[in-house]
Amino acid sequence: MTLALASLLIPLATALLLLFLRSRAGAWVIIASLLSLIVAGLALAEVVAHGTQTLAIGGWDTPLGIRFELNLLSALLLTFTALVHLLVAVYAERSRHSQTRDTDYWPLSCLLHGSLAALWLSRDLFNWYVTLELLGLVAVAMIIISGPKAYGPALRYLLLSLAASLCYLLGVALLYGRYGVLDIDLLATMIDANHTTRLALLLMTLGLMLKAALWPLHLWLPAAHASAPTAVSALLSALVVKGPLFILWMLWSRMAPVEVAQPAGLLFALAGIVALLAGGWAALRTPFLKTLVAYSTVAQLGYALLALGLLLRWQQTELSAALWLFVLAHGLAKVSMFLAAGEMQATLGSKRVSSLKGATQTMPIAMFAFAVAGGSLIGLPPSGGFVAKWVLLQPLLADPVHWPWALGVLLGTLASAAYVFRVVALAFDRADPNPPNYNPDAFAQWLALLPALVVWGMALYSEPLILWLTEVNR
Amino acid sequence: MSSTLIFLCAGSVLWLMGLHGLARLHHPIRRIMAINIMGSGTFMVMIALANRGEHSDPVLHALVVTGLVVAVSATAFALRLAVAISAHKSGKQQAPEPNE
Amino acid sequence: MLSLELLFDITLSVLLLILAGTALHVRHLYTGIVLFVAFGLLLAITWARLGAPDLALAEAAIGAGLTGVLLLAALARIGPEPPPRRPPARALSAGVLGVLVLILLIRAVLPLEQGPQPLPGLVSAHLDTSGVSHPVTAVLLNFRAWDTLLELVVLLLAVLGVRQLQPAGYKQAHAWTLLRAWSRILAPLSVIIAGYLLWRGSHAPGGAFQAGALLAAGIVLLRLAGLLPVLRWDDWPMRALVLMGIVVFLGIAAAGAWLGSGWLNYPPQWSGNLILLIEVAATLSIAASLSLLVIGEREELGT
Amino acid sequence: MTDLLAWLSGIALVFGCFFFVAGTLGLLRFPDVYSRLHAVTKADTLGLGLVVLGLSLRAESWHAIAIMFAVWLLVMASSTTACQLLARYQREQDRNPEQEDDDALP
Repeated sequence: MTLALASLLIPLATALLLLFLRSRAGAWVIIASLLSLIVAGLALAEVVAHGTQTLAIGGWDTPLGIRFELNLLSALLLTFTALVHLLVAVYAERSRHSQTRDTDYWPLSCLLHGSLAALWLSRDLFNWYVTLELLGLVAVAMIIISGPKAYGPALRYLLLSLAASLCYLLGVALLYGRYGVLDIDLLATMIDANHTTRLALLLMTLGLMLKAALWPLHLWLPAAHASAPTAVSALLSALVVKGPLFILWMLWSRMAPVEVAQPAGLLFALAGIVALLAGGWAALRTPFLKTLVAYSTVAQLGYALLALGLLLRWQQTELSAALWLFVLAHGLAKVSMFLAAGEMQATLGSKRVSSLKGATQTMPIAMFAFAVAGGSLIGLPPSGGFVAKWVLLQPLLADPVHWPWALGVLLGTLASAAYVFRVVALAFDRADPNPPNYNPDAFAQWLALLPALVVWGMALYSEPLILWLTEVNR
Repeated sequence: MSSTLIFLCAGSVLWLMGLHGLARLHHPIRRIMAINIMGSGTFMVMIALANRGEHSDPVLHALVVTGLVVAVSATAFALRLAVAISAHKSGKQQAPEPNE
Repeated sequence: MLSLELLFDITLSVLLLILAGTALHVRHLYTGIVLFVAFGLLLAITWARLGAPDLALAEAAIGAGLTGVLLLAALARIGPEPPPRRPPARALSAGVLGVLVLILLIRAVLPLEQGPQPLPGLVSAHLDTSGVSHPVTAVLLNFRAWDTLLELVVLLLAVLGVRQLQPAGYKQAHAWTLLRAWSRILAPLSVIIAGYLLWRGSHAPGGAFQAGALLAAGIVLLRLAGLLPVLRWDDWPMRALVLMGIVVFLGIAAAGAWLGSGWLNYPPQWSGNLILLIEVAATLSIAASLSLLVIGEREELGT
Repeated sequence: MTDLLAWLSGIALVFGCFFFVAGTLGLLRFPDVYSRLHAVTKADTLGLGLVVLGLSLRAESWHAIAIMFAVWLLVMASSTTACQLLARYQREQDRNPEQEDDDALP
């Protein structure tokens, strides 16, 4: 547990130090996130060896105090957060086009890392509210780094995020009024399916879905993510929307009574399918590159929602593994995609998808990164996305009754293939390539490729990953 | 019928009024006020819950103190953001002219 | 029949609802903001009525006072604009949906009039070992200190967020002599009362947040009267003040984890003093952050 | 004696409330800013003064009376200041009528 706490403390302390010194040196952040990654990795190894650990903060046991729990999933997510932060930090420090030079991006990204680490570890409903507010504020603060054109989407995001937090908080208040405790495991032992519980779950779910941009409450996401600086878009898509998703998963898989969870699961799964199709369709239609990538986040979150829904519907805990594999694979792939998109957009001097004409010739590495990351999003073997999809499809294909769901996954796959190939096909049109405004920066393009390679590397470790993630559900 | 119940209901209505205002209003200041009213409704539910027993519940009071500070920070940030938006909008049309 | 108390409660809640409704939907935005401030004050009375004097203090200082200043300042710079009307059909459907949600909400809160409350008992059972004798302060700074620590980070983030905004072109109005004279009297008073609230927090309603908000109100007043120099993030003492609360808090937490007793685990014999130390640091941080939020300008904040 | 005090305090409270109501009515109904200010500050000073007087007669300790008196003094001083500032702002507005006044109460 000490290791996990260190992984949380390092970015926080770095942020404070940077703020006090008014330093904007990215090297500090890279060192800090590397340290945090190492420590989180050690924590993961410890959990694998010794099992789940809990910590009563301040020595006060629940229900009086707040409880931290370090299980496999939390440790894995801590490592994942530190890894993504590190990859993005290296890119942001090195690239000319990250739009984060000489800004407060550095302390803010450290605070984002710290807030997420706090969220992964906490098991207290109200503490989650505070971490959610932290995430919302830090995300908005990072979006507006890119200047006045981002203010509008940022304000909309902020207001919706605040309203979502208050939905969540009212749900927490109702649960506390009914059961008198805030710890999720204690609640799980007491909860029964009455009217108050149902409404509380509904309110919390709506709030979290809005924050996680799950269909149909996703409308704020494309504008906000597309208008942020490139490095920030990567962090937002890879990390920030996963925080509320984690809480949602915890609430429903650990706490909600089965007779409420089963019908809700059907709704989640349906929303997931619609998200896959609607997000994919919007990504296919949009004229702007970053908006395309942002809509693809909406679509990919549909897989997570589908996995959550089916998990609740059939009470099959293996599907948790599918959900979290999707989250990890999508996070890494999306980092790569956003970095590549941002790099190409800045070099080619246009936000439009059409400007990518012939990009395989002018910026081959960035385009390769985009395609490789896209391959994982589609689920081509042997990528992380493929592993996730495979785990999800196994129970779907086992029984002919479930084939309609598999059809939904297939349609979603086709949609994601369509929008990835839309970009790639244009990039291979070498007849009349769009000339770049600047000299392409090869090293930055390699940095954008790195996360995509990691996600394909994930497939090599798929067996332990699946094994660990299957165990996380009690 | 007790005062707890009255304030529980009033808090719910306030929360809903805030939500409705957020959905229907356009001016950023009004929307921010709507969110604050939503927050006040939530806090009212929490404080009414705290007032149920013989002694009032200090945990809920502490949670509301935390919630209030979060609310005022977010409100301040949102208002400054709204001001910046309008300043940059008017700055595009003409040179910014300090009001007042 | 209706007792006098119930009558008072009903009047209070109906007044609150009317104020909230008109504040949002009244034609002139300025009127709306004034009504909103009145709503905040009435809310403070409600909290006092519901046996939460800590919150009444916090609401009066933060909710009504600072939020009111913020709203009016924003109005002065944004200016009112006539809101476009929505078609009545949508208003109707929104109304129907609202009534539906309201019924659900009321059905959900009705059974909550009675419910298990294990925590108040636990709090009073452990109050002796917490280091303070006021239960709300004990929860905020000992039992659930982690929430409070994160909340200070929320405040810091709001300050940082405002710092990212580009300058908006705003000139402070010239202050009149009377305002200056009056703030010369008020500001020391607010410092004294803030100190008193802070000290009182260990055994009675009061504490770091109320004190910090009051202190911030004093600073804002002095600044508006032109008696204080501009508050700059660039001056290191200002940054130190803003960051101090979190640093002290985190430092104590980490020291506890390092030296044995555990994360945020105060040694019993020192807990009173440690909590006081944290509270003093937090008060100053809160006051500095809130003042920056209300009156800090980018020209003054940034480079 | 106690009876007499209770009566006196009751009368003071009633009059205090009357001034508050009258002040509020004036605030709502009077035609221009100056007379509205007049009405509302009168309510603050006299109404609150009478209420404080009435409550002081019922108070159990000198401590409570002192606190209430301090409250009255502070409110009086701040309402005087606020009234003066508002009136002055209004006068400046009256002198420069070309600045449109969106903010006036309806």
